[in-house]
Amino acid sequence: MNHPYRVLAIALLLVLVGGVAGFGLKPYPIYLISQWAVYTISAIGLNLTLGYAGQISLAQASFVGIGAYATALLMPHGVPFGVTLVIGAAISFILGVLLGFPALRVQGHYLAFVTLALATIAFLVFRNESWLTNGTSGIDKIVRPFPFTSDLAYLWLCLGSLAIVTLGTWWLLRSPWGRAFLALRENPVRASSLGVDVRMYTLLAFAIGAALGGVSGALFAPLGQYIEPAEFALPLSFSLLLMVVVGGSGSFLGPFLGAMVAVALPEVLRSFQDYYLVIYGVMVILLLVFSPDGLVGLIERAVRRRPVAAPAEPAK
Amino acid sequence: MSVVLEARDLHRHFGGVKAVNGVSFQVEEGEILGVIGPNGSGKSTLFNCLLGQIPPSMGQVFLDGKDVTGMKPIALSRRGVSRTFQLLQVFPQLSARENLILAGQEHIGSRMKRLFGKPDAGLTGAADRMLEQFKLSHVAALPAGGLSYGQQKLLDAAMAFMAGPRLVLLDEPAGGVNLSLLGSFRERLRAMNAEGGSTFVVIEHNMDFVMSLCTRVMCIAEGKVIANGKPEDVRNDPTVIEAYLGH
Amino acid sequence: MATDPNSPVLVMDGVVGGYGRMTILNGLSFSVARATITTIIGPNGAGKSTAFKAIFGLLNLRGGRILLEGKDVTGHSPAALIGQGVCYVPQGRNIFPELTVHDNLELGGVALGTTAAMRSRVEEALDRFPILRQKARAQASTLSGGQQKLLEIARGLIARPSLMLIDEPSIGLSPLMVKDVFATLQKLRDQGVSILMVEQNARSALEISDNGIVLETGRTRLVGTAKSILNDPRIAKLFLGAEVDLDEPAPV
Amino acid sequence: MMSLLVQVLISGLAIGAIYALIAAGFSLLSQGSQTVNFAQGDFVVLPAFVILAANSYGLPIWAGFVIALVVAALVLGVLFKRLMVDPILPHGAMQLSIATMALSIVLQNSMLNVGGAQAFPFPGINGGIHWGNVFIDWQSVTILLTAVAAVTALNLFMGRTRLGRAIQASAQGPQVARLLGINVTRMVLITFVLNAALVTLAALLISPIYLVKFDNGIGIGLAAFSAAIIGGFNQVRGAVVGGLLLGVVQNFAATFGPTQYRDAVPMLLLIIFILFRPQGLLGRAEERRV
Repeated sequence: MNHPYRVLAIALLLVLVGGVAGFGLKPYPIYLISQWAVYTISAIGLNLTLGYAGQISLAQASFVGIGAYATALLMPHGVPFGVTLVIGAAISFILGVLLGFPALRVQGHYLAFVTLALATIAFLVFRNESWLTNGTSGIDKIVRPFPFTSDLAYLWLCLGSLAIVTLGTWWLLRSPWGRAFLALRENPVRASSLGVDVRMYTLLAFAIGAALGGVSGALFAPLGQYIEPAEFALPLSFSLLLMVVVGGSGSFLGPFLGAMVAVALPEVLRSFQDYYLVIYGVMVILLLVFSPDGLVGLIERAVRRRPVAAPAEPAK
Repeated sequence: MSVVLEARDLHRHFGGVKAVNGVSFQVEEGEILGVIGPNGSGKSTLFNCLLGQIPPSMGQVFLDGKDVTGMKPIALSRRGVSRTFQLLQVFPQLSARENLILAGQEHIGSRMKRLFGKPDAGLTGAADRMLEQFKLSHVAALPAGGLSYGQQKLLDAAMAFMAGPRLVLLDEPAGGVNLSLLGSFRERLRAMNAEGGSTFVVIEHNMDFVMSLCTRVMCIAEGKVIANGKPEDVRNDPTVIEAYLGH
Repeated sequence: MATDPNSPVLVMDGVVGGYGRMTILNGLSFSVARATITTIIGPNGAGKSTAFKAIFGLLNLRGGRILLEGKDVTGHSPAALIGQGVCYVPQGRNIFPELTVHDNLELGGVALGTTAAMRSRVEEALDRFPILRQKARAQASTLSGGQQKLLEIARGLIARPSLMLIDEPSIGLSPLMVKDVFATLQKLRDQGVSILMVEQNARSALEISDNGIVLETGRTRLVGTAKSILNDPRIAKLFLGAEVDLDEPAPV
Repeated sequence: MMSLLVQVLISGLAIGAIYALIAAGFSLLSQGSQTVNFAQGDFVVLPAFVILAANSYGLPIWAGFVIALVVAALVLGVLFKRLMVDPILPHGAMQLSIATMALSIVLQNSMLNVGGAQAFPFPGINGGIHWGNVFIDWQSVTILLTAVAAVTALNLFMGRTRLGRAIQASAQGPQVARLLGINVTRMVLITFVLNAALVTLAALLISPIYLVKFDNGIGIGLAAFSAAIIGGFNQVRGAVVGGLLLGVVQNFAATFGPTQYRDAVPMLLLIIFILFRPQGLLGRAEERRV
């Protein structure tokens, strides 16, 4: 975080460009930009958990699902969108705290497996509890909240939400909390010797990341106006994780770029039809081989050709 | 003078190995106690028992007269105990200044204040003063991982003082620090002790460093205290020499 | 092999090396005489263990030569050195915990590639160390610390080395077990194996040694018979960090 | 009732034995080179497609199996190690795991595009015998016997041959193994090839039951991870115990419990074991280093 204001400005500029571009675009591109905004919010949440606090989670898709179902199920009962969004985020926050408890016991691959198992169970619940979720038939005709009913207006709602999330995350990461999350990732033993409450911050890292997944889900449901359980299964968790890694895990702009690649690539590779996921996967692997810090790392290295050397000690 | 730290008959066994085998001592306010002893004599295990990293098998630890035996590192940190580790433990991706802010931030204000208050928790000034004192001002904004080994070692030690601790336990502070830096480092630690009013316990292998820094030296061998007194006396103690050369 | 019994087994000639940018060995020179125990002592950070790594081809050297039986072996791989009769018993625990004692021993000969001869050598080793024979079929992790050290030594001997490098064998062992390990080393010496040892436990190591080498900051500071080093009053001070001028003759 | 129990037990053991094969390979990789392979399930499906493809060209199943073995050894063994594991592992074990998730996407979608989305039937063994009122199908028996033979062979190879011991030594202490002159790099490569052979055999055994579908790997992979962890992540014997246990429990749960939560059983076992007995049934608690 060398230039805290610069990354914020770039992120907000991206959001603004998306909003302005909406004026001249057809519904499908508008839909794609909205999708980008929604995925970015979710990836920002996962980046907080994984990239900053160093805790792997394969359950982010489940929180997107919770947010989506909360909105899809409550809005027909007259609950305003703003409230359903908060409810989805709150449920995700609480479940996120619970998800954090395994992380206090196990780390690394074991944590990956626990979160993967929980995500699988969450998917089974979405699929099987038809009395609540309507099962595999899904829920359709989800209405968009007034006055964001047109595609363009809904795009602005998504981008506006992304802008708020961006500002909030930026503030969080610059605060002592952000520093504590990094400490957690880099050296929990040393951190706790400095008085950092590793337990509390681990749970918070999961909870805040999950809550952002919930927010993203709340926006997701009215965007396509139809949801079904399979959308929130493991592939989405993998996909969100890859967005974070492709963009650059632990960098502020990473999720923005990662989600952009994930949304744009199928369109760019349209002529390759179904092979785009194969190409995407190969690209991710190549990126991990050549630039483990993702696209942001790649760009940074291109911009700053020479690393800044540490000045020598002053002459005595 | 009041007793800051007291160990009473500490034991720690690993299987059949008695790493710490009945250690008792007191540290008075303002003292710099050096702990020496050959490799494998139990110094590190003793430190870990004092600092709540591992619970002692037997015995008690008192901080300002209160029993803190087995208390977790974070709880001890809240009570003003800070430490450094034998191996370098700075946060490489944070700048030197951020490392120091991190070391102090959890000791002031509430958690919510930390989220909504100033991003630096109001510690930039204190961190910069610390950097100046440890002659690190010129590298304040650089990632700690990019500093030289000696600079990182200084930063590591400086972090231990950010919270204004009552008791500081330093585990091999001079290890790997080159000779030219050592003298000023020692003077810095002395000054921190004199001005900050904190009490030190130092494990160290570099004998010159221990002898010239500490007000008192304790030698441990095979898990027991075999000498305790003025640096010169301990250095010339035949049992200490014996311990270093083996049986 | 017709080797001159008076020629040294190993010669270190001005070896310079270290890790990354840090130089640990600053032109280290010494030699090891045939069928002797030579112990290297010195304060922490003197470069004792690094010297072993240099000999065993685990360090990139920036200068100097290493001669084994008069042949230049600088930069040879561990496998090649094992083939030329060097074995290395590093510090700490180096057994394969989930393999049996027997299988651990057998792996000592893996670099030599001959299967048939190995069985009898393992048997020989088990004969030499009855405690290992008792536990031959047990997982190596069930051995005590001292027994594990003996297993490592026995494993090293499978390749029939002429030179054994052994690093801090006494660490973590009870005094009784240390005696056992040292007695084993003496027996090996009497059978013609040259032993180069690094030991923190200087006094008891020197007591069973023929020669001693004192290292300080990556250089040889003092070489002599074990007895002369043992009786040199300056050594104690060197360990305790006092200024010692080893270039001056010892006070009488 | 009794007859049903025996049938469920036998088919559970059969499935479990296949899980054991896949889990053993998974453990070998994680032990030998810190490779936690999230694409292990897809590694099973790929050879199944190869066998089917060979079969569609008129080759018998055994010939298809041999071809699949060669392809797997090359692609899932050598190339996987050289092109992915070797360059990514230095960046961190977690980076590598994430890369295997990407590999899983690549494999699944490649198979989808080449083979299609339908489930392909795979030739199996029909018939069985009635023993009292218990019906024992040949298929389960064959699977069980073959898988047990394979695992026994693997165990003998690892424990009784010099090469096997050298592989174990390289996994338990690569530094020391190098000091003894063991070519650790080669041992690790052999581990990858062994894994390829195990998944190919598993493909042959499991495909008649689950059919061949491009996304079968997800479920198979989850079961294999669970089996490996339940048994004790780092041991081949653990994989066997974990696999058999999981197969039986899963089969009983599917028969007597709510069908739609059948897939939750391995997941619940996985969570319980990781949180309360992370070393698994047979593993030893690892010493924790501060």
